[in-house]
Amino acid sequence: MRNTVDRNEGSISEKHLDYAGAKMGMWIFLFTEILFFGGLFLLYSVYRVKYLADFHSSASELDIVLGTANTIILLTSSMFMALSISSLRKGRKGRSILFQLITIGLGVFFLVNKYFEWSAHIHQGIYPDSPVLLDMARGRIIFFSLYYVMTGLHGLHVLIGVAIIAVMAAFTQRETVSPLDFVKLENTGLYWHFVDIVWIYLFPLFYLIT
Amino acid sequence: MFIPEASNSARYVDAAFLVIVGISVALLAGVTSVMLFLIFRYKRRRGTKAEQVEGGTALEIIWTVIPVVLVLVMFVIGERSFRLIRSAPREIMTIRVDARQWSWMFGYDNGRQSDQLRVPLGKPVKLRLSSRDVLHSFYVPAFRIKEDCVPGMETYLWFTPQQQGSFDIFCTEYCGLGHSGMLAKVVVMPEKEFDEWYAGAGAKGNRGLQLLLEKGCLGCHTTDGTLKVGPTFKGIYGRTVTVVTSGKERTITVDGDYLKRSVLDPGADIVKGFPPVMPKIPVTPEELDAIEDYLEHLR
Amino acid sequence: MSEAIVPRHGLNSRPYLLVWIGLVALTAATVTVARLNLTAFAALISIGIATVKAGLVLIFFMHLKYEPLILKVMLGIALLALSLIILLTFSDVWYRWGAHVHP
Amino acid sequence: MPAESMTTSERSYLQEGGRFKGVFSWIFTTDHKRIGILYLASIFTFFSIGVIIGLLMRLNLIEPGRFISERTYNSLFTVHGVIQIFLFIIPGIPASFGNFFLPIHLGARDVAFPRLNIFSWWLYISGGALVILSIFLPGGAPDTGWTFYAPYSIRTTSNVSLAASGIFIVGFSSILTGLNFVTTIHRLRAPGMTWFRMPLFIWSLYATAWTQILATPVLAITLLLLILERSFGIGFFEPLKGGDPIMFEHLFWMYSHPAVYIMILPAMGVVSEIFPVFSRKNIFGYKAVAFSSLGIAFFGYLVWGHHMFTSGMSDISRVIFSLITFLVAVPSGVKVFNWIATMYKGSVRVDSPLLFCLAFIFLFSIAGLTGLIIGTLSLNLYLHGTYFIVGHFHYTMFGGAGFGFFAGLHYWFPKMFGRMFNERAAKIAWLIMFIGFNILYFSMFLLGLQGMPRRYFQYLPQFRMNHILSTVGSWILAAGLLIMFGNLIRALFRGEKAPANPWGGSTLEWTLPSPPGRENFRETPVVRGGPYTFE
Repeated sequence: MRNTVDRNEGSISEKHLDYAGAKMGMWIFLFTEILFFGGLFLLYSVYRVKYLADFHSSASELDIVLGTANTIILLTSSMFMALSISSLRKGRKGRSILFQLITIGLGVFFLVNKYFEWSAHIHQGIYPDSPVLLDMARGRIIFFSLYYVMTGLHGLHVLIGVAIIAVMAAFTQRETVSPLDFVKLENTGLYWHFVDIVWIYLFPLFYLIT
Repeated sequence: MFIPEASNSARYVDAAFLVIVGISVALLAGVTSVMLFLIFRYKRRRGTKAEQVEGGTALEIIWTVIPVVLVLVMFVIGERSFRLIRSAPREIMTIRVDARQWSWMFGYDNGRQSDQLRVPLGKPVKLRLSSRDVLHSFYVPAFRIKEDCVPGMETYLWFTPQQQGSFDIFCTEYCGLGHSGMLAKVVVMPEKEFDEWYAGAGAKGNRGLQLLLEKGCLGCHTTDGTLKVGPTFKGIYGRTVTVVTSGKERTITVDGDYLKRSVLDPGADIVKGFPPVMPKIPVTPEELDAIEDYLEHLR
Repeated sequence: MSEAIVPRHGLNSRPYLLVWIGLVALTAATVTVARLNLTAFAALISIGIATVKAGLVLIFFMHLKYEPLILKVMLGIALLALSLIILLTFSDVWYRWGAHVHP
Repeated sequence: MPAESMTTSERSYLQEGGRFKGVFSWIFTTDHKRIGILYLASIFTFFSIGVIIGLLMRLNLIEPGRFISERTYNSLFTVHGVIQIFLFIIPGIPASFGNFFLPIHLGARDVAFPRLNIFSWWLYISGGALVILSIFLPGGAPDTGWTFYAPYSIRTTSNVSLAASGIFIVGFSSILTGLNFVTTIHRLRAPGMTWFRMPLFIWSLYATAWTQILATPVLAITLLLLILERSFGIGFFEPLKGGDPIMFEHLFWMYSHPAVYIMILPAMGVVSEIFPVFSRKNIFGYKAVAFSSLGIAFFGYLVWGHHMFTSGMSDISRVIFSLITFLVAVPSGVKVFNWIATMYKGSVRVDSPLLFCLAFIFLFSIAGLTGLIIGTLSLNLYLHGTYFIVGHFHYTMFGGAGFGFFAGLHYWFPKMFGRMFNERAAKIAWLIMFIGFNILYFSMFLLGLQGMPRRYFQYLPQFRMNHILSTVGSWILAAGLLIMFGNLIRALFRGEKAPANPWGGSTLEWTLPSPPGRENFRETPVVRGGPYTFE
């Protein structure tokens, strides 16, 4: 396959916003996301060292089946996202929209699962600053706070992603996003895959390390 | 130096300071004079033209390597003296330093407590620092030592006082409203005098006053009439004050009941003009009686 | 946008399916390892597997494979930055926990 | 190029003629030049508020308690810090001069994402508005110091959450500006504009932008956690719940130390522009200056721990951070030497932009050297948390970044507004500011050596003398600022028309008329040589 990515960086684009430039912007945005979540992962690892035993015992209280299911849901959605882009570029607009809708559906499914998971814990009285939690060991307080903050922020990202993909589906329908100008969809994909990667790390950190 | 050199650490710090400031002043003078010289020497005049000099690799290397060496020297000087200042000898007297908003309490091994840090001249002392509420920092300029008091963990400092006298203690980590009033003194006494004090001659003060000290009340309230964060205790009993009770102002006369209520529920009646920042401090009924009794007779 | 600067890679759907199968397999593997309770290494293995999965997503789903070198370098810088701040923070907490922490 | 677009490009960017009229033609613009001006105006508005607060604080320290209360004083130094750091000096040069000149320096028509660019300004203004709002809402202005150290910031009842959300939003603005600049520099350079033909200002912005991208998100998450801590009690920094206050300090300085370089690097870029032009000579050691920017950005990212030498952090960590701190001084030194060497055999014209640069070098050298003093582990035990620190960072940020800003302001003023200012008045203002500055802040070094702690509402009698001296200095400095701004504002309306190239500069902005046309270049320029070529 002939590789025709524009690598002549010195050239000025008449269209002003070129394909590689737009993608570079998105990647840089993702770097900031890496550092944003990085701060939380740092806190996680620091407190895990401090409260190893508490972290282990707390992690065993999370539902490993739900966690695994959610991992697979997100991975699958990521694949459909990638497929939707390649379908669009092959000119199969309908199929691309269908894949985007499936991605949205899986994202929503993920959030619904998360909702049930959170409510189960909240039902037990475990949420930040709850009397039940404050009675527990300090390491457990920190673990569950980390759990809520990290999965919560991740969930927020999923929610935003779902909204953006919905907009993209509409754009594809109206052909604002087309086989010749699909960088918006591709950037949405980058974002979605990044959200997936964050979960790939959250999953073992909270569910598996027992 | 600007202030007394009253501990072993001060010697190390001041020696390092002189060397590093010496290098710094030399560098500053060098840079500034070369700069001024070039301006006057190459000032634009009619007919003069700039001669293009593109730079030189040799020069770049020289003025990278020399600074690297200089700063490494400074680092080593700082690191050496730092290590000396941080390594406490094994045989050492320890004193607990308890920081809270906004006062210091010093606790000795024999149970003695004091709001002034009394130490014997020439004997190494280790301070075990902790905080009850927010971050504070224990600082004695004359000793050139400082360390934060962090809630939830313990930090330490040590020093050997080398000059008799009394020196300022400051809090250098901003800790709220009364931060700038969070002062105390370190009193360096001859060993004999210290031993007498330590053994407890004069230790039996008034129980109420002792409690006010231990509980940190005197961080905000004085017994001599000066104003700190809260109203003074001097002559408080029988004083007529305006208080704000759940948003409404009313005038009352301070009596035993009011005093006790103010300790048990500080937010209930706030004296007008003072901020509502007093924390609830646990006291036993017996302690409360002792405090009330003391305040009643403080004129 | 002219046709010439649009990349042509990543059109085939087959690799995506294969990567997906790989990811699901790795998920199964990591859950199994966790159940085995290899206490000393469990955490390390889990993170290792997660990193492989993240790598697959990056390289194939996110097309990093086809991106110009400069993007890969940039990503490297971002990851380096993150690892350095974690490392430097641990130079504190690693030596601070234990001795001074109240029980 | 069609004739129609030629006429529009001849019209100055200051003249109207877009989709919107009046104020809307500014706040809805996507023109990088107008956005630069928007930032300039808003930055100086915030700066004035910050200066007034600073003067009030200095006034109080003449006789504590006479004019303001303790509670107010604590809020004043908090708000002063927040405004001057997050709303003035961090966006300062990159967002104003950067926006205005980055595309022009590269020979581009605009930045890579013009709409994102104006969106950044909106974010900045909304964040700034929240910060200002936090002063006036019930609950009271935040009283934590700009560092928001936990656990005090968790427990105080003042409007910390609101101010933190404001800074969070401003942080996003900063990130987006950085993202925009990096992409622009990579993608939109004119033909022939290779990396080593870029003006050094662009190199410094490039390094700054990376720092903004990689450091600011850490601040964002830290502030978010602080807000969550205050509203939901998550306990990460609350010792009673197992949290560690020192982790807050780590996260906070992970951003806030690199932020120092976000402030100073662009100022260094401005200075690197001015020295060649006013010496009519190519910069001495172009590559050394360019790479030292990257070096500063890189090492600057790894030295945050030197703010924590007395925090209770492990001793080993203190040693490591001290070592890296010393290393970060080297690239700054290299820059200073190269700037000075640029004058060698030059033809030096001592006009106001150069005077500000000379002041920059002097003040920044003092800042850097005192930085070495407090970077020394043992000396830090003595000087940390005292007025020595206050003096040091004012020399860095005001003496460094601030004077660099003023240098750029005088250098580019004719280009941006098409008017010349009164050179004599500029020189007088410069002299008064320079004198006032040194009286104001040098006495702080002396206070620090005497052991005067910072953030003190009142003080012991031995500190009185230097406090009075410092306050008098603040009045002199304020007078200088007034003259400077008066001179520039007067020039806006009454100044002579500026020629296209009043200083004889050789970078691309001087090939454009003053003020530049809306489209920057009528034809995309083709670059054939380095940025500083004087015949």
